[in-house]
Amino acid sequence: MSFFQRIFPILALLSFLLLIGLVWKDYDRPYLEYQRKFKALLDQKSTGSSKPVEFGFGYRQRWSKELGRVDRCETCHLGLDDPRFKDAPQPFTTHPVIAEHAYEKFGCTECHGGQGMATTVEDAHGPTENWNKALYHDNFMENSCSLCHGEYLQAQAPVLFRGQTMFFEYGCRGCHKADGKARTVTGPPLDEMSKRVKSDWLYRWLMGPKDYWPQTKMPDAKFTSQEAADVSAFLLQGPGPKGQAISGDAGPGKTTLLESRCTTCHTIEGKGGKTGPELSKVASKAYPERLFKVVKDPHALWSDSKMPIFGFADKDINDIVTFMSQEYMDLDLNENEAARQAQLVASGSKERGKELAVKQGCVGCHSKIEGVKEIGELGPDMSTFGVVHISLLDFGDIKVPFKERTVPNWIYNKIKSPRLFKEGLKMPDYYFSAEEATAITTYTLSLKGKEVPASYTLPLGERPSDYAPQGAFGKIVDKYRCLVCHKINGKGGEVANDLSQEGSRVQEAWIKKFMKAPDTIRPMLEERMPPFKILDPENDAIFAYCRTTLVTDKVEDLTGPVDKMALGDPQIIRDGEKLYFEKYGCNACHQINQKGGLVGPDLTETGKRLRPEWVVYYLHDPKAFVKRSVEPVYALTDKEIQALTAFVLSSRSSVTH
Amino acid sequence: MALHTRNETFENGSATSGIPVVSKWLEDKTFGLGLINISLFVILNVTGILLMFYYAADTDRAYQDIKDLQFVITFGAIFRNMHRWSAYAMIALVFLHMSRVFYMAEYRRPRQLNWVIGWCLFLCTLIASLTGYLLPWDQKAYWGMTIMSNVMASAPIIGEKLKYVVLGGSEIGQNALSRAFDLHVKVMPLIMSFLIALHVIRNRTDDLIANPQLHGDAEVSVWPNIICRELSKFFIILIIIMVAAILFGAPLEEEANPSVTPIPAKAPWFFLGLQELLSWGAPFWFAIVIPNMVLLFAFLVPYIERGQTGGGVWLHPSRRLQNILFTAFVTVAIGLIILGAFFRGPAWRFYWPWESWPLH
Amino acid sequence: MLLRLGPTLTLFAALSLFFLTATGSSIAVAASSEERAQLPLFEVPHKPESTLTASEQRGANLYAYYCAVCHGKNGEGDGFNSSQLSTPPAKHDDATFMSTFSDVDVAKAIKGGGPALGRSTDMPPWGRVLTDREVSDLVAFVRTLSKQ
Amino acid sequence: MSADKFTRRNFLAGVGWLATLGTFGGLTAASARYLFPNVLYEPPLEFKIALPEEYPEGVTFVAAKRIFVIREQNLIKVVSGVCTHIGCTIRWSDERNRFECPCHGTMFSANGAVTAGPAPKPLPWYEVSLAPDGRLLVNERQIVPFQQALTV
Repeated sequence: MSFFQRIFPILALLSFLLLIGLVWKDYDRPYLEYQRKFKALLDQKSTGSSKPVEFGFGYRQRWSKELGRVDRCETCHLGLDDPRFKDAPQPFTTHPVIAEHAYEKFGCTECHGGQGMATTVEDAHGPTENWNKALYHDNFMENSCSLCHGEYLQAQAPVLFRGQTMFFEYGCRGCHKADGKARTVTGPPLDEMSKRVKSDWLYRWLMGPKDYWPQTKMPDAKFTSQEAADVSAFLLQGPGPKGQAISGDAGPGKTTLLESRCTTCHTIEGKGGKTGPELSKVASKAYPERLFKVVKDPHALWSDSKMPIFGFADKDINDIVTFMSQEYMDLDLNENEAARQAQLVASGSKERGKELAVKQGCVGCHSKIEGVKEIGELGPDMSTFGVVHISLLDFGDIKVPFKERTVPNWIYNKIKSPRLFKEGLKMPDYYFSAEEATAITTYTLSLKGKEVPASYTLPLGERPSDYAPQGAFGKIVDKYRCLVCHKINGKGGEVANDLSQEGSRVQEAWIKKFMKAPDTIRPMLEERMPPFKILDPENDAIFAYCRTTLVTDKVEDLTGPVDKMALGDPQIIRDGEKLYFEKYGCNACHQINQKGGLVGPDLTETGKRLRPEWVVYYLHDPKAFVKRSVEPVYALTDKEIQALTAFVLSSRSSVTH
Repeated sequence: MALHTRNETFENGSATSGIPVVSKWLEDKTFGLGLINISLFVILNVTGILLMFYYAADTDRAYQDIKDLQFVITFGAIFRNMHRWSAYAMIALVFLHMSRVFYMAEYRRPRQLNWVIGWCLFLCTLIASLTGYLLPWDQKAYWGMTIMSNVMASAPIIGEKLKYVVLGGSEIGQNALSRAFDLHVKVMPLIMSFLIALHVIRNRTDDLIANPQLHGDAEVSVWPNIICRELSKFFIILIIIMVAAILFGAPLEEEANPSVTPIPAKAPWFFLGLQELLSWGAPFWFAIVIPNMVLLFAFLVPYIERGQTGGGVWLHPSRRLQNILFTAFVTVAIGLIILGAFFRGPAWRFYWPWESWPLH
Repeated sequence: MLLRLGPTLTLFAALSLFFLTATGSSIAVAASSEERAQLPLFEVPHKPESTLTASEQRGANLYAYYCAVCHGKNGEGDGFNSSQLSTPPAKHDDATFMSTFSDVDVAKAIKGGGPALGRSTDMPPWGRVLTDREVSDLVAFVRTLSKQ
Repeated sequence: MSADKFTRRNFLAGVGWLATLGTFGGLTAASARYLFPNVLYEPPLEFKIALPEEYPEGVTFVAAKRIFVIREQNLIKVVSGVCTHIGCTIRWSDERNRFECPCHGTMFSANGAVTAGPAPKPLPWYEVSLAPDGRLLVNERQIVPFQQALTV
């Protein structure tokens, strides 16, 4: 009787028990627990319903052949398509209805990330040691929209769109490639700096751009004071200003400045627009002769400058500059301190300055830096950074819990504080807020460099318009930079109203008068159209272009009918007045002769301003032109429209000229 | 009918009479390793066939299929674990079996041929494990294979050609996967079954030649004794494998991704010794010459060795030199693997296991 | 002596190796408490916590865009345009006042304007501007104003 | 061996053999269960189509699923659009009020019965119900008599 023979029964029994253990281990899967919970919930929710609840235990799987995705999320997320589970706890909560996103077709992970194949919470949600593509945090969720819809989702995916815009506005594209998009150089050119700014100011600026101008897009390179001095020294190489005296009259200068409504774009003493730089300390920044040049012809200095050419006479400019250099000094600047800084710069090393300027990649945003080759795109390519592998991202010495070691978190923190992970990294600090960082992270994540099948693509939102007026009008638009504030055919700013149909809207006399001496129609507006020195030929050209090009047939076709409307008839006008004040209470929002609401434009003298066709057209459907106008829509009968039009056009200013 | 095995002859104490014994405990123990290895081979075949039902050797599907086994197929993960751990166990135990044979000087005439067959079986085990290693098509597999193919490529003259033909291309792709699959599920099992059969039969006949007195007397009836005995050996290994399959999941990393190299990329553990060697100097010497010399030497031991005393017992004093040499070889081989597995970090630099690696 | 150790050593080494590889080399970093302590450097994104439901949130945006000019940002009825109105706009933060209207009434007022409830025409009808969903969102939000 | 008289050893051996049987039997059973996949890489046999009101009075063909949705006032029925002969996609002809197979001219009456041609079986009618989100839920596993309809 051998040893092995003796232990045979024990071994056999043991292996049998192990087999049972094995079966148990396989049977005992976490998803079952969730399904039992769900079943219970389902039962109590559907008590009283006629047909019995049928619920099959087991795996649920969505398989998209085209996307090559297998998602088993619904094995536990069982209430997705059942509205009764709207307020049920996860994992049973109903999926919110987002337009046509039928997950029967799209699956889950295509948008949400995570591991669709997995059937345990840890593996499915991630990250795990062997699967880093974790679920996207809600904050970054919108990045997936771009897969099918493109990235210009102003309304549908505001965060993504904001990130997209910021990426280019803040000059990220200056250093980082992004999906074959054209490079944008956002900063001003830095030629003849020595003729432009004072050395102590440049030093302070480099030490902390936001201290001088809080809204600036210039990031902080985190220079040490020595480095700042060196870079300044390098940038200020070359001859200084000629020192020609700018002698003018501060008094008239001030009036011109105020009349010219510089505050529409520039902030002065904390008040005004954000488009141009802060002005109230400009005298301690730039030399008077530079200021003169800027006011005279900004485009000659920087072709992309947003500042219009006002067309002042030299005398006026002298006055303005004189006033500015007297008034707009940096008051809390200490003379000795400034002198010390100037001294520091004077003793700075140009060579080291140059090295720093190159290393820091100033050329990413600034052109014409003397002695530096303009090679942009120093940063890594972002074109597919949204799907970068975690192992390529360096978390430095920062201890990050494994669960948080994800690509989105890395990007987010990198943008939030670029030098977090390692000393001596290049990327400068923009001091982005959490929201801003989130937006840019979302955009970066959307750069997946991958295509979804054609049947899935559905571009939404407005692509950027490439409208560029030519000829005489084009020159004018360029000279006065109209598109900084106004939008034409989808191109331009949001500050002032859209001019795409201006020609159909306003009357010749009014627009010509307005261009000469613009006043505001909307009571509540701060930004106001600056009074440019428009020349008569320009004025004619503007109107000609409006009348020929910026028109819509919808309005032009009304000319016939409107002529037949007998808008002058006093009876009709009186009807209109009734409707205006009593039936529809238009005065709640519109003013006539200082009476009425402040929401809509002032309607005094509309008869001189708007073309009757336009008024009719607009009353028919206020949303037809301005999609988001706050105007309510009334189902006005043609008769009412006729009457209202007649009344509005008849309104005359009670102020006697 | 009557049937005898080596163990039995020892258990009857017939072969060792009158020979000075080194250790009472070790005396004439074989631990039934041979049969245990056969049991493993059986388990591997059964689980392997089962796995094949759900596996397609297609670079687009392989990984997905393994994930399915892991997550949604009843007993899928279990069978996969059993297969993986049996394979690893078999490598270790075949090696142990060989050591045992060497320490008992059982490779001698008339068993020299069986010794060589045994060595071939060991190599087959390694190749089978290696080809199986690629099939999950995850990072571990992909980069392990990459290392191995580069080791091959480092051979003189034929190196590049060899790599080219094994991968069916210049890099690891669909061809490499298909070939690994075919080798793993068809060629190797076939060869191994054949060799094992040969091994067993020769073992039996050699016994009779070595101990003619086994004829006739000292019979033990096959039923139930021998069956029990061999079954219990099978159960021992089955238990170990099942415990392992319950406790540890077979590793499955991210999907194979040529653009992301794990730092450091390591060969399958059973070839880590080779990779370690390779890191020491010229591939030609360290990857080709030295291993092959060792191999050749091992093959030829029966024909080289002069002495005739001390057969059939563990560590017979008269074989001190052989034992020292062999023990040295074993410890070095295992040492190299342990070194490569636990003491090597990025750029194959030395790190203590508890040291953290600099990631960049 | 060492000779006796030979095979046992082999056995031990092989088995230990087998199990060590079985466990696999795990580099997973668990988030221990003192690691969290070092975390403030590294920010984990968190949802801006809002007490509003999704529907109320949508309503809030619409309210700010269409209603706040008269009714005020928080429904105090002090929007910049309120001064110009003959009849002061409804105060949505006045619980007792709001309780006199059912959700249906509020929805009606939004869609049909003041006249729909026999009130001033200063409140214009938004029925043709807003979708039913938007209206119900607005109602939901307006209700929250008189809650606290 | 003498198994007839009961001894401790025999008993143990008995247990041993029993356990052995259990182990191998169990492993075989496990392998058998293993062969039944729990998830399928096929279009699901139970699927949702659009909301009931999106199907006009009469017969509508859902190409993606190769089924016909038939509406009679507030009754909705679903019938297979695959010819039972060799699986061509059949057409509905309004004027002749019948299904026609383009391949071998099989005709199915409005209730799916074969009226002409080589088709061996009538068209199967599938169970249709309302999903919680209000859409129609077709279950091709459930064949129902053609009279059975969903009332919406």
